[in-house]
Amino acid sequence: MSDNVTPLRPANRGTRPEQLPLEISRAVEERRAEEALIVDIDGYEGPLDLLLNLARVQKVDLMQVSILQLAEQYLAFVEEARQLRIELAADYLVMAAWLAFLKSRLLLPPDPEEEGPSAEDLAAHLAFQLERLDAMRQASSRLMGRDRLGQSRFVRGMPEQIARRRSVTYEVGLIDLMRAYARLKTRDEFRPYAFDRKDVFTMEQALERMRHLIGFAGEWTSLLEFLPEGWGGGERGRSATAATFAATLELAKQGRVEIRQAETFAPIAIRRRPGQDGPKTS
Amino acid sequence: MTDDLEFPPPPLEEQERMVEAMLFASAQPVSLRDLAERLPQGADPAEAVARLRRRYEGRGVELARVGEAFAFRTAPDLSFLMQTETVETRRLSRAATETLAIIAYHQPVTRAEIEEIRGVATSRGTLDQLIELAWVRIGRRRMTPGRPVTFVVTDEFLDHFGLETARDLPGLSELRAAGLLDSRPPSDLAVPVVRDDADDDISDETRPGDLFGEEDGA
Amino acid sequence: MTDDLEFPPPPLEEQERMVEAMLFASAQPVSLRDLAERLPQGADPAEAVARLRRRYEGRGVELARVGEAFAFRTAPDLSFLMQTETVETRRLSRAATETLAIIAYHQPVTRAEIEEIRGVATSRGTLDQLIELAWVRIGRRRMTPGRPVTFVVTDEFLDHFGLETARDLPGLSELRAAGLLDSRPPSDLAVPVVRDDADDDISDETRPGDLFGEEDGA
Repeated sequence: MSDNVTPLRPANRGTRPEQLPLEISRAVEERRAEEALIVDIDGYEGPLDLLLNLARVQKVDLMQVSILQLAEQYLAFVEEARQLRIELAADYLVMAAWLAFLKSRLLLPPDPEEEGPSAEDLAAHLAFQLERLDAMRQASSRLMGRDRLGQSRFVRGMPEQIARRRSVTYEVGLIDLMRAYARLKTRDEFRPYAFDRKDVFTMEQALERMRHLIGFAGEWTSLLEFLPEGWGGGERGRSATAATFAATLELAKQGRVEIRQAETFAPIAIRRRPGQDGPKTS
Repeated sequence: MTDDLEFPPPPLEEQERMVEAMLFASAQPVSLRDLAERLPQGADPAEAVARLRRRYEGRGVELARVGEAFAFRTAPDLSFLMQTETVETRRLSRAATETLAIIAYHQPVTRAEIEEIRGVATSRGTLDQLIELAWVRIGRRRMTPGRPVTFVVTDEFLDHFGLETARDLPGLSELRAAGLLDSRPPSDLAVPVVRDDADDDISDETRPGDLFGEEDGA
Repeated sequence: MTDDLEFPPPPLEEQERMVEAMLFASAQPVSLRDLAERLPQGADPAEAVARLRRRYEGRGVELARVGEAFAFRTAPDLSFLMQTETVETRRLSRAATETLAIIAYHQPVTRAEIEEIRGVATSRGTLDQLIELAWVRIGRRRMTPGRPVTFVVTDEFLDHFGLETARDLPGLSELRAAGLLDSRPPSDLAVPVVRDDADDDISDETRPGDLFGEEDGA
């Protein structure tokens, strides 16, 4: 690591880092820390793995790990990532929220009214999960380090065929079978998405249309009444409805219409906002 | 060579083990020269082979000399245990794989139902092949008009595919969840052509010489 | 059965030769059942195998047990002689090796349990790869809500990693004694795992007995 050339170190000056002015060396340190963080995020297999790595830094037996301290380290890590504008995957954020919750529960005196597992139970279970993940990780490297077939142990190089009843065997595995089935059942999902302009009613078109029509709507009128001719059903109907609805929202924002819906999924009705001009008679 | 003195060869016992392992794992008979190249310096492959031949004398396998090389062979008097019939491995056709999958997932299932799911007619040859492989058998007749026969999978099928029951086959959502179902669109999507996989099957089944090809028109 | 009396089985010495020939001939492990089928009536393949194992102890090739089957394999300490036979294997990702270890130590295990242990959703292709390598297969469905599919390791896995049975996994008893293999803890204690396809499982649970994922709605 020490031979890493950091951009902040002046070139060709034979100066050792400790002889640099204090601010520069601090900047170098910080930059290194940032870089380390950036590189490391990709290296983690999820939040539990990150926690396990943080726990190792505590250098204690995993069963003795301080969950409170771990939660704080994790939250600091996430905060740092946020400041560096690193986009963390959702599961890291869920874990952060969970740890923040756990931390507050650990710090507050237990509420006798509270149902469910105690903060200590939750912390103990997290410690268990970390220890279990660590154990599985060690098990996997022990497994991979065994005398493996084709690497340390070998099969008969000239096998002779033991009697078989059939002279043709068909090579097909469960995976082939499952894939064939999945392929059949999802065939229709794979159709390329075709975007057909003639079936799309744009919001601009809808807005233009509504501007002209809204003046006539002194009374509550169903939104569907405003759909253009020939756009009543199917995909075209959906597109026209969506565009028209969006247009009415825009008009409501401008204070030109009012929108009403009696209950969820009930028809949407609109009318001209009282006080606005009716249709201009020409 | 001073090296020989510095690193004396392993004892003959050990050289014998080494030769035994090499002859066992090799895909061809191995010559003394090849053995010498792979053995530690100063080893005596000829002597190791001679000892090994004596050790295997009268056993179920024997160390045979093949020209200038050596190989393990089944003792000739036991050849009755090894049928010499050659076994050919073929890939199961796509039509057969799909039909088998449908039977496994939907059993008992009628031929009409198989065809509905596959979207193409199923040639009689496909089902016959699966029945001959002992993976599929005829089940009960369906109590519907025409009383069509149904197809079910056999114990041999379960054995071959390592299943305990056909019920253990994962459902679609499980296939997807397990990543077994590649839901990404095919990579040739850039070409805006709707792929009709069914075509492959039709061409498969109408190949000249297919006695049942005429059923496609049905 | 007078047949047995009329034709007594060959002496154990001879049975041992026969088993030796058959096991030597096959690159794959051969089960006791398969051996029994080919041996003369009344033979005792288990005893013949036991004698053979003793005979080959410490030799260049050893008789390994693989689940309920047996195979000759070269002694691991001689691997340095086998460069020519070494098979290049694709490096498995860390996710894949971890998933494999979890399946081996916790089997039968569901995907949700694997994810609970790893703390992350299983990425596509991980289980797929392990099944394709024939190291993992589908086990019985778990008799819990949703009847999820389980995963178990195969005999090929045992053979590849030189294990006689899944009980011989290194450190298994210690892990069990430490309570680290106690699966299915109360889920309200567990740290949540984010899954992008969580709906799949929910919809599965609302349709008990739906094995086939009949999403087509037909």
